Amino acid sequence: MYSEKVMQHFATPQNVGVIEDADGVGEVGNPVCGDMMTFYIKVNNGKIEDVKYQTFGCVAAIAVSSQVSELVKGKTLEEAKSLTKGVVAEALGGLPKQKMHCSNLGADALARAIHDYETRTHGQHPCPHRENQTAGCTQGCCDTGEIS
Amino acid sequence: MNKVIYMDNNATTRVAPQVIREMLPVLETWYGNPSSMHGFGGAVGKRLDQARKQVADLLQADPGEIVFTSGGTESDNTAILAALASQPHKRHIVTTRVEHPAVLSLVKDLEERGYTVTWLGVDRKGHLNPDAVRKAVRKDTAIVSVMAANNETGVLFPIDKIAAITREKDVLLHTDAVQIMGKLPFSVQDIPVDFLSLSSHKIHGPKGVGALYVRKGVRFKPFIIGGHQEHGRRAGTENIPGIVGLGKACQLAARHLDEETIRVGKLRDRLEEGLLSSIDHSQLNGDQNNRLPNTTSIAFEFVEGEAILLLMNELGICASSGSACTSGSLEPSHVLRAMGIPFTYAHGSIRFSLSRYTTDQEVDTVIRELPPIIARLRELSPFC
Amino acid sequence: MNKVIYMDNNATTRVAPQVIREMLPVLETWYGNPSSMHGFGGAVGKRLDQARKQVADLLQADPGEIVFTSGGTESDNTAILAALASQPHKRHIVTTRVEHPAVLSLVKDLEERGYTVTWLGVDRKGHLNPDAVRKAVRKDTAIVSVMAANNETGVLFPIDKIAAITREKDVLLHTDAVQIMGKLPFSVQDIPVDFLSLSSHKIHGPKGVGALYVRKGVRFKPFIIGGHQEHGRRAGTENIPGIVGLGKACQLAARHLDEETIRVGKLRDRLEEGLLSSIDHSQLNGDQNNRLPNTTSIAFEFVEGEAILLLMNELGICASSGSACTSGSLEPSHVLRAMGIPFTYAHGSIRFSLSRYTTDQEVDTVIRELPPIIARLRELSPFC
Ligand SMILES: Cc1ncc(COP(=O)(O)O)c(C=O)c1O
Ligand SMILES: Cc1ncc(COP(=O)(O)O)c(C=O)c1O
Ligand code: FES
Ligand code: FES
Repeated sequence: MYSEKVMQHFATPQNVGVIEDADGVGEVGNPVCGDMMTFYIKVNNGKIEDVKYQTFGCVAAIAVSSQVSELVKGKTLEEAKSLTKGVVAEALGGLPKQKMHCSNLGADALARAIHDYETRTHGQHPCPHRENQTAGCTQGCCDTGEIS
Repeated sequence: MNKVIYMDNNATTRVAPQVIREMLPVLETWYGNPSSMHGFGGAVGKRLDQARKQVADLLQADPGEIVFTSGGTESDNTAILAALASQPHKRHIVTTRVEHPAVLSLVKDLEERGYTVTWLGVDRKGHLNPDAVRKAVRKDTAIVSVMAANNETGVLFPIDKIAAITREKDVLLHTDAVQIMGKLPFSVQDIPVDFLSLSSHKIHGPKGVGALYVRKGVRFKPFIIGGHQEHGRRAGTENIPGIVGLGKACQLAARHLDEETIRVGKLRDRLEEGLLSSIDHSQLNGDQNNRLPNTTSIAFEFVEGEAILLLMNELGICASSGSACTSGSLEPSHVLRAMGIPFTYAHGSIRFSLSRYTTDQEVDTVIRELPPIIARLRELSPFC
Repeated sequence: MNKVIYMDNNATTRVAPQVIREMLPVLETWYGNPSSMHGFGGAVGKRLDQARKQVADLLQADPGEIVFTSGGTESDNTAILAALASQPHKRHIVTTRVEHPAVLSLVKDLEERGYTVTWLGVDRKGHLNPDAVRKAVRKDTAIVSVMAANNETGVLFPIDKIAAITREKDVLLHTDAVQIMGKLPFSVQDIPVDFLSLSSHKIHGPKGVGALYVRKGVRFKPFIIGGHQEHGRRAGTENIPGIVGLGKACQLAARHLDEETIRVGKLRDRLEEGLLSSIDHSQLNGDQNNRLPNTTSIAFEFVEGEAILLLMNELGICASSGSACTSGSLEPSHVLRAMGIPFTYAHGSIRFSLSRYTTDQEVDTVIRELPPIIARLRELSPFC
């Protein structure tokens, strides 16, 4: 059912854990299946210097979090922001159809961690969905906690 | 694949060697059609009769009350649809929220097609209160369908009490007895159900065959329509090797019942105690008493069932989360949800289901191997 | 029982030894449930995929278009009911008077339940005129169900022409291809049917398993409802040994097709000529051309089929009168009646159906033994 790459990440997940003094923390829960994922990032010079995560989820979710952590470690925030679920799934050698949503979990949790970092450092972060920095998010993502 | 420790016997079982031995002659040599006029077909008909008697004997039924089907699902579908077709003016169904999909999905479909359904719930221990059946039954109730034992938790339902109620109220009663067969005795003389479903591959028989008990005198309408097989109650050339295998499996089930119930029950208890005592934040799903002797469903908090299964799989240990046919779907088991198990527990639930082939050593291995698996996964978990 | 001369292959066939060889590992060792999460179940899933491909290959279909069932009857029921369920506003069915009971009885039942049916007849040679289909199809026709080859006479129906008509009129077409499979080529690429039924035990596979081809894009509704097996199109734990056997049988059928069609066809012709030439007042039922290579239905005037069968049976010769599943009933075959065969002939009709296991010697024996049997019975007959 799962690709070799998925099984490899699942068997030996990379970068597991918590960063106590993280610069950004992002948590997502999956309403479909009830699974949870938390990402921690340490940022230095606009780059993700360190990344860790915890996952309460299926095999795909565990592999996705491990894969995401590998993909973004050492990357700039801009590079990390462009990470999509498609890229994650592809890096994993594909995911079963009914598990594609699990790859959202990884990209979303990371996006939230970056969002958290930006909110902390700039107060008002440069949201792509805002007309200007005083208007609300047109997507409603910050207000509802959903990042699309 | 290395040696397998198979603890997924509620999903399907190993076919008993004696069963295969019985099937081979009808596969290899006696391939005739029992409906044929010639003696070569007739010889096959005798084997069909014998299997019917073997199935009937396990239930203390009359051979004429046994209809062979393609499995538990077809039996379930047939019973419910027959009850509806033979009483077209009655459009109310009573069933539970924890039935197998073979009943659950069918009844949901019927609900969409305009039938009224009363869905009975269970309590935190998985028990069904028979009084709920009494309250639910109406003048226009066509059938009450309640399983004898739940496939995920092993919890038993009070079919005897429910049968007394449906008798009194003159309503048809179907029981999905797929999981109780071969694990605990069930006699249709003691418990007057009108329909009873069983499945061969759950009792060390081959897959793709089952039976439906239809009490004598109960009106019936066939589900699969065509030729006159099964006395006009189920069309299609009979699955002779499967039926012969099922017959033998029933005979063996009756023989092994006492001895295995006790031995398997002890093994299951040892497994359960071993795991619950060595793994923190674990709990039993469902009542500890009043359940099948071979089944235990244990919830490991903070971890996810699929991940546990795959790590166990690497050690050759086979078990399941939820029922086999819903695994692959994302939602936690409808049975555990109906019991009100919180989701952090429901997600990490594993069902171990043993059989007469399970050994002491296998239980030892699982007790030894599971704690480090859970610990490893908990390291990943944001809840810990 | 002594040596059997089996000429009843349209009723059921000998299971090929290669098929049994393929089934044994999944009976004995690989008993897992393909829906399970563990690798032990997954290994079984691979065999299921392989069998699906083997069946698809025989039809030149895509594996995703194959749904496994419990046999030809279930496939027939499923196709027709799926077409009706997915087009609830269309309440007209077109079929023939000479279908197998798996279609005939179902459609009669549907007629009683309020559907309108156009019953197409055949001519004296058993032929169906495709123009009759064109005339019968209406705006509210949900499905046309026409068999590819008749089980009693072997006569072929012009499915290619009918498919052209149903395509043009945008009506669903089902064909019961149970008898044509393995005897003549049939490609769903050449003949665009929407549903096609086949049965394992007619092509040297095991009993109790079959398949339904459902063309990609055709709307479908499952007949047996429950778990998610068969991509949600047929619930119930899969009959793995049966399916694996059917897969192998399809592979062998494709391999043997050319060679056996010719050899078996010649044997059949020799048998037919031998009997017709040595027995007075005998005639062929159905067209001599345009039929299956293995089947001959011969009417012996003034005698009764059952009596012939029983005397043949004493010599170990197996054949049939009518179809297997209507034997035991007293009426002469509905197929021969629909063809307008006079009753003195219809009653004395015997179907010989050969297979790739039929030998020259067996044909010789039947040619030698049958004339005295007929003579003996005619001595008793008031008509002679
Ligand atoms: C309680 C129960 N009912 C019905 C079924 C369906 O039986 P089958 O798989 O033979 O269709 C099962 C098992 O799958 C079951 O556990
Ligand atoms: C033409 C035809 N259709 C359907 C069937 C039914 O198939 P099964 O016996 O596998 O249900 C048969 C044989 O019995 C047949 O000859
Ligand atoms: S199923 Fe929930 S994260 Fe994969
Ligand atoms: S992403 Fe932050 S406001 Fe829209």
